[in-house]
Amino acid sequence: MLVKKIFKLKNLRYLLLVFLSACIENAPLDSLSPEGPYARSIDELFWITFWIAVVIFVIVQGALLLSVFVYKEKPDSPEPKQIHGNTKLEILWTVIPVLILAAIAVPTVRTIFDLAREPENALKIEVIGHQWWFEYKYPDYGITTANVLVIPADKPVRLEMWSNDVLHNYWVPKLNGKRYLVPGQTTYLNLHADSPNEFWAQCGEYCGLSHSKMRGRVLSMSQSDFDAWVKNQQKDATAFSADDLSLAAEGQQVYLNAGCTQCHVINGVWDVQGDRIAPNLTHFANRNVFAGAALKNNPENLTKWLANPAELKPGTFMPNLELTESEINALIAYLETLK
Amino acid sequence: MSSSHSYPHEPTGVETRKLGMWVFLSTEILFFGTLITTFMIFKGRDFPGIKLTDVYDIPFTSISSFILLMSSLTMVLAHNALEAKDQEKTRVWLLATAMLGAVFLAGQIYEFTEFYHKGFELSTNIFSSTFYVLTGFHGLHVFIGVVLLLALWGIGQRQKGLTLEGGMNLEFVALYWHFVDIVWIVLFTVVYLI
Amino acid sequence: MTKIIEPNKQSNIFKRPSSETGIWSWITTVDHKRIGIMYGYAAFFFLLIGGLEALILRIQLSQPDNNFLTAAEYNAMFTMHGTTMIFLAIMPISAAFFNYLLPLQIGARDVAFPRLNALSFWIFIFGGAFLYSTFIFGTAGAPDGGYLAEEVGWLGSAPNGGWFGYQPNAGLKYSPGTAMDYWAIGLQILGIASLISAFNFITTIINMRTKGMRFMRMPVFTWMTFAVSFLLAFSLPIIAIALFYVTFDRKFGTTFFLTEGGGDPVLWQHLFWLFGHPEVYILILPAFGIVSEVLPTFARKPLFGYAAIVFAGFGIAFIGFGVWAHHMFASAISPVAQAGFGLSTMVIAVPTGVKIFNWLGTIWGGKIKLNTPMLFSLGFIGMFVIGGLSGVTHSVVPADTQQTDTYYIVAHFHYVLFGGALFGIFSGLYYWFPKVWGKMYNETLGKIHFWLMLIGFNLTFGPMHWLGLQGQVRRTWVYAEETNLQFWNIIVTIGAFIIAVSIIVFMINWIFSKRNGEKAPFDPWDARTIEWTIPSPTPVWNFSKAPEVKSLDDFWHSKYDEDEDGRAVRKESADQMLIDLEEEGLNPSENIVLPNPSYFPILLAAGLPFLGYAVIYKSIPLALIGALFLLIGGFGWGTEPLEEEVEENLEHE
Amino acid sequence: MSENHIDHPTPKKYVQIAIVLGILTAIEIALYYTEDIVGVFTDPILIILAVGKFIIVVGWFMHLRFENKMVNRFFTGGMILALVLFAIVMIERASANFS
Ligand code: HEA
Ligand code: HEA
Ligand code: HEC
Ligand code: CUA
Ligand SMILES: [Cu+2]
Repeated sequence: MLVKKIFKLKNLRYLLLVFLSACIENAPLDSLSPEGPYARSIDELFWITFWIAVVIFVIVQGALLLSVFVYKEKPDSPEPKQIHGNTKLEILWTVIPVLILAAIAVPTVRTIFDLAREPENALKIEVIGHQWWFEYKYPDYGITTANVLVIPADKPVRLEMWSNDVLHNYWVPKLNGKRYLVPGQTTYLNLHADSPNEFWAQCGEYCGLSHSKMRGRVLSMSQSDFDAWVKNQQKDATAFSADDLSLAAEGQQVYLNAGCTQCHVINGVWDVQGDRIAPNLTHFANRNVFAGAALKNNPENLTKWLANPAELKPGTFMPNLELTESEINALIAYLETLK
Repeated sequence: MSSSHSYPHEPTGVETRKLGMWVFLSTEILFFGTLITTFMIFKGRDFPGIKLTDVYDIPFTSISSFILLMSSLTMVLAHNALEAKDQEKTRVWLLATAMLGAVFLAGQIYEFTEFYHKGFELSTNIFSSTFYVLTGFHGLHVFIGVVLLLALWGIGQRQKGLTLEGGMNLEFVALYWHFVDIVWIVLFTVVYLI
Repeated sequence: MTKIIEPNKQSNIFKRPSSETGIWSWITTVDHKRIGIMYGYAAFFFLLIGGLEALILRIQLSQPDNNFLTAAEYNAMFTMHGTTMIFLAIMPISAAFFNYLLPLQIGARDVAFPRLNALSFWIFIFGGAFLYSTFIFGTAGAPDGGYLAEEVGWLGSAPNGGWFGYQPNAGLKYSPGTAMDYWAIGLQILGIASLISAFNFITTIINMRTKGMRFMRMPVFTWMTFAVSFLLAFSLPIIAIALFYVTFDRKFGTTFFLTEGGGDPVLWQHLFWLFGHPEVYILILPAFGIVSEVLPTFARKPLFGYAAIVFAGFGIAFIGFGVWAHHMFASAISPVAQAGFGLSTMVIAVPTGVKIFNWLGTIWGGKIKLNTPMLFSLGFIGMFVIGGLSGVTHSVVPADTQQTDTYYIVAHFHYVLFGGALFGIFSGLYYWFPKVWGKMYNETLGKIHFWLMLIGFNLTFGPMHWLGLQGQVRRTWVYAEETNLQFWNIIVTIGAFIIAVSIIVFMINWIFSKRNGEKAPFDPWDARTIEWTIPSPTPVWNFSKAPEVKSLDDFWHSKYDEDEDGRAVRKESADQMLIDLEEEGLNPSENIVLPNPSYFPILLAAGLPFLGYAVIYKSIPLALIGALFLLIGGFGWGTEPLEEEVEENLEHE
Repeated sequence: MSENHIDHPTPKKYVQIAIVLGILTAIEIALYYTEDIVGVFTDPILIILAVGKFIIVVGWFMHLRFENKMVNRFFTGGMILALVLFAIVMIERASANFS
């Protein structure tokens, strides 16, 4: 009984996983632990194919090894029979693979169209690829943010994606497969997270020097938390008055004078509206990561970043503005107020 | 049979060089196919700026197309004359073919300069790029063809004259020339008329 | 009396090259065997370079957030690794086999166009040198407006757009400098070389077969050469045009692939993979051919289902043209296209399976001799099937959207390329070693090589499946420590070094055996095809007289009969026949005319890199130099007969 | 060399063929100028005419009709392959979502 249970396919699969993950407690980009219906349908399809492949693998390798062991040349082995072929066998091993593939093809095609269909009542979000960070826009709410995608849990989300420069590839392994971001063309991807959680994202397509550091996070939250988040995002940043003497207020002055405004927008602080080439910083302190989610949002990293961005992200479009240590400290204090 | 022929050749009965040329022409289809596909894909898109239809001169191109078409006739006549072992005629028809090809080329150069003056330069937009690369690539083929024809004509001037065997023979060049012509048949329709 | 006719040496204008030994004889040779050997050495050299680049990659990846390399260097390394392995190592090694073996297997004196053959080789050499000169002359940097913390060193000043150079990243704006120009033009030159050899091989196979060598009597390796030549002939033109576009975009301001000017980056993907997928079958089919020769020989049985294997090979080649968009499943293509290409991709598994099962049928019931070539062929089957099956998991489109651009793909293609193509190639290198050098390789070292390589290979590429599924993305210079990928990455790196050791073992074996190996007997493997009816090493004239073939595996049937059980029985006359054959092969009774050596192939080829530099640096003088080379080469070629004049002289005798 | 050279047409025949080609070209140009008359059929007719001319030149002037079937298959094979592949590319690209 027990033996039978252990060898049930499912258990075998877990055994395999346990073996393989011997040294891996937690891989945040794991594509085998889906946490949403889209990823789950892919996962199921993968495992079907995988087990079929395993069976074929065992048969072929088994036949190979068996022939070698049985028919290895021995001193007394006779000359082999000169067999030229066998039509029945040929037909057999053409037809059986065809049938197997047909069996795989049916769910494949079904899943392709399921995944492509636009879900009803989905929240629309625009994803724009930049070298090397993702920008998100919520057209329904008028929000522009970066790096961390916030979505309501247990609700489908429809991403409309394109790229501002080269090809990128948006991937949240636990929620769905990948989809390219192409300049001049729109592509679509659906996400759906089961429950509130934090997921990792990564740019898949090679996009230049800092491709490896083009990462992201997806934060799924309960509807009420999400609504609160939306409310907060829609607020402008509170500007410090000119006579405020706090470090943060000093930071705001640095921000306005050091040239940051050429590229960045902080709503309510600088009146220029519209798109800039750099992440919108209005709610910067709300994001736990920055610079394409390559860095944790903490003063230490920010200091390094502001001192020399290219050191952390080769090729980046943010210049080294030759800031002094005190300017950097002030800026950090200011950035931390941008909740 | 002399000993050097002890190796059997050509079990198919097609002369090896000619066979090689046919293989080459088959791959040329893919070269031009790629170019034409690119041209067609972009032809269907709208993008601001000057378009091909703004610069065309159909009567002019029609005449040069006709000239190229007729060069195929002179080519086949040269071939025919050679089969009839008429060296004199062969050379005349060869030269005629080369001249028709040269006229076509001159026409193309004229056309390119005209377009260029109308502001339709290689890098003006996607329409001009695809146009010049496609027709220019064909023009390059015509040019090579003219060179080959003249070379043949030159060889024909020497004592032994031309033969259908060995070396760079007439049949070999003729195939190439006709191919260049059929490509233009397609280009004329696809690029200019449609 | 043996008499090798030397064609008249003072041809019309230029003096004919006349040295028979030494470096000039190699440079001017048009002999398919010498060209094959040169192809082999050059390609192996590039294999080492490509491998070295892989080792550098692996050192960088052995630790998370490592900084052994800068990002620019890493990107250059993987691009050059992929490009080198595919275009400069595996393809030319296959060409080496084609060159050496094709005329021997069909009983011809040489290929259809010997000088074109030399031309292909020299174009390949100049193309490779041109591509690699990027390390000296090339420049690369941050995209327009971006910043780098440090200068790009020489290691990073190589092409860095990946081996498939996706646009617009590989365009001028995002890959400034000249490195990507070197890539585009270098591949263009290499493509010309392959295209020319494709014409040559196709005509050779159609028109140079010896008496009785009907199509259905040709060895499978010849068949696969045929299929590969078709694939080359029909796929290279597409990439050639696409590379023209890239060069125009980068150098002359056009916008074929740039959205700003109305171009379309996805078109590049189509054009690249329209070539790129046939290309992967170009890489694997030669190995299929080699294995189909080795297995029957060492199982002492005819190939099971010869016709099925031949047709399956062509089936693969044919269907291989219709699956290209499976590299674009995550790209901007519609679900209908995804489904269509997913299905067509699955179909490829069927003919491939037919081959695999027929190979198993071949060894089943045989008398298997487990020497090095056989081990590599058996290893080939085992490893290729793993790669093939992971390929089928990619064809399941939704699953592929998880796998694509991860190390799972890297695992797939190394299993088919290394475990498939390269294992097959090693098998062939050992198998034909005695034929080429007249010496035997060292069996013990050969076996050590095999086992080390098998273990190293699986340690390197096996864990990559897992790494990919765990989210390690391709072409990433660093991975974050939090992704918990370090353990298997270290194993992978160790594996790569084990492969390196195994390759050193191979090189020692090769050098040592070539110099001091035992003299190879006339027919060391008791083989089946007619290239073994001539002495080892192959005499310059190949066959002393044109052989006549009466059946498939003609040589075998001249040695063996079958008894009433269908078992092979050696004919009594076999031993004497072999002695006679060797005697005859070494002392041809007839006058033999060989194609002349010529300077012009190398001269002509030398023009191309100049033209390449001329485009990169927009320099008229360089273009003129290049044109001059082409002109001199072309004119000399056109006026220098290959052998005809001699034939005429003979006829007057 | 190859015996089928004997059946080649006479110069007169070639001139006739050339006249046919010329007439077809004239029809093409006429069609271009009278687009309104044939309407949506203009383009298909133009393509058919081009294909016709193509086949005539390949078949007669290049003697493909008289050639070994190996050659014939090769050339037509390349042709069909190119047509199918490029048709797919064009259709796929025509269905892209441009933004
Ligand atoms: C030698 C080269 C080679 C070969 C032979 C193959 C063979 C196959 N490849 Fe592979 N492939 C590559 C080289 C190769 N590939 C490379 C280099 C890339 C990456 C390029 C890049 O991005 O850089 C790639 C990428 C690649 C992709 C794109 C992945 C992606 O980027 O997302 C896909 C997708 O479908 C794929 C599929 C296949 C399939 C189905 C086969 C099939 O031909 C395999 C068929 C074989 C078998 C299936 C095994 C034997 C069969 C049986 C035992 C019969 C029974 C089997 C069944 C019924 C299933 N390959
Ligand atoms: C046939 C093709 C082939 C072969 C044989 C190999 C062989 C190897 N490849 Fe290859 N690889 C590719 C084709 C190939 N690769 C392609 C096409 C890509 C994609 C590139 C891209 O994304 O653009 C790729 C990408 C690729 C990557 C992914 C890089 C990335 O995405 O970031 C990695 C990473 O580990 C890797 C590793 C290796 C290793 C360790 C070997 C080893 O097996 C190498 C073994 C060989 C050696 C170790 C050589 C031995 C050297 C010596 C003995 C030193 C002596 C030297 C001198 C005396 C000069 N390869
Ligand atoms: C020339 C343009 C430019 C200027 C000037 C500039 N930045 Fe940036 N900045 C960028 C770009 C581009 C990024 C995104 C880089 C990336 O992630 O690869 C960025 C990212 C950032 C980030 C991380 C944002 C996030 O959420 O990922 C911070 C914080 C930042 N900049 C602060 C500043 C400050 C403070 C200044 C002025 C002192 C400044 N920047 C000036 C272009 C600029
Ligand atoms: Cu963006 Cu990789
Ligand atoms: Cu493929």
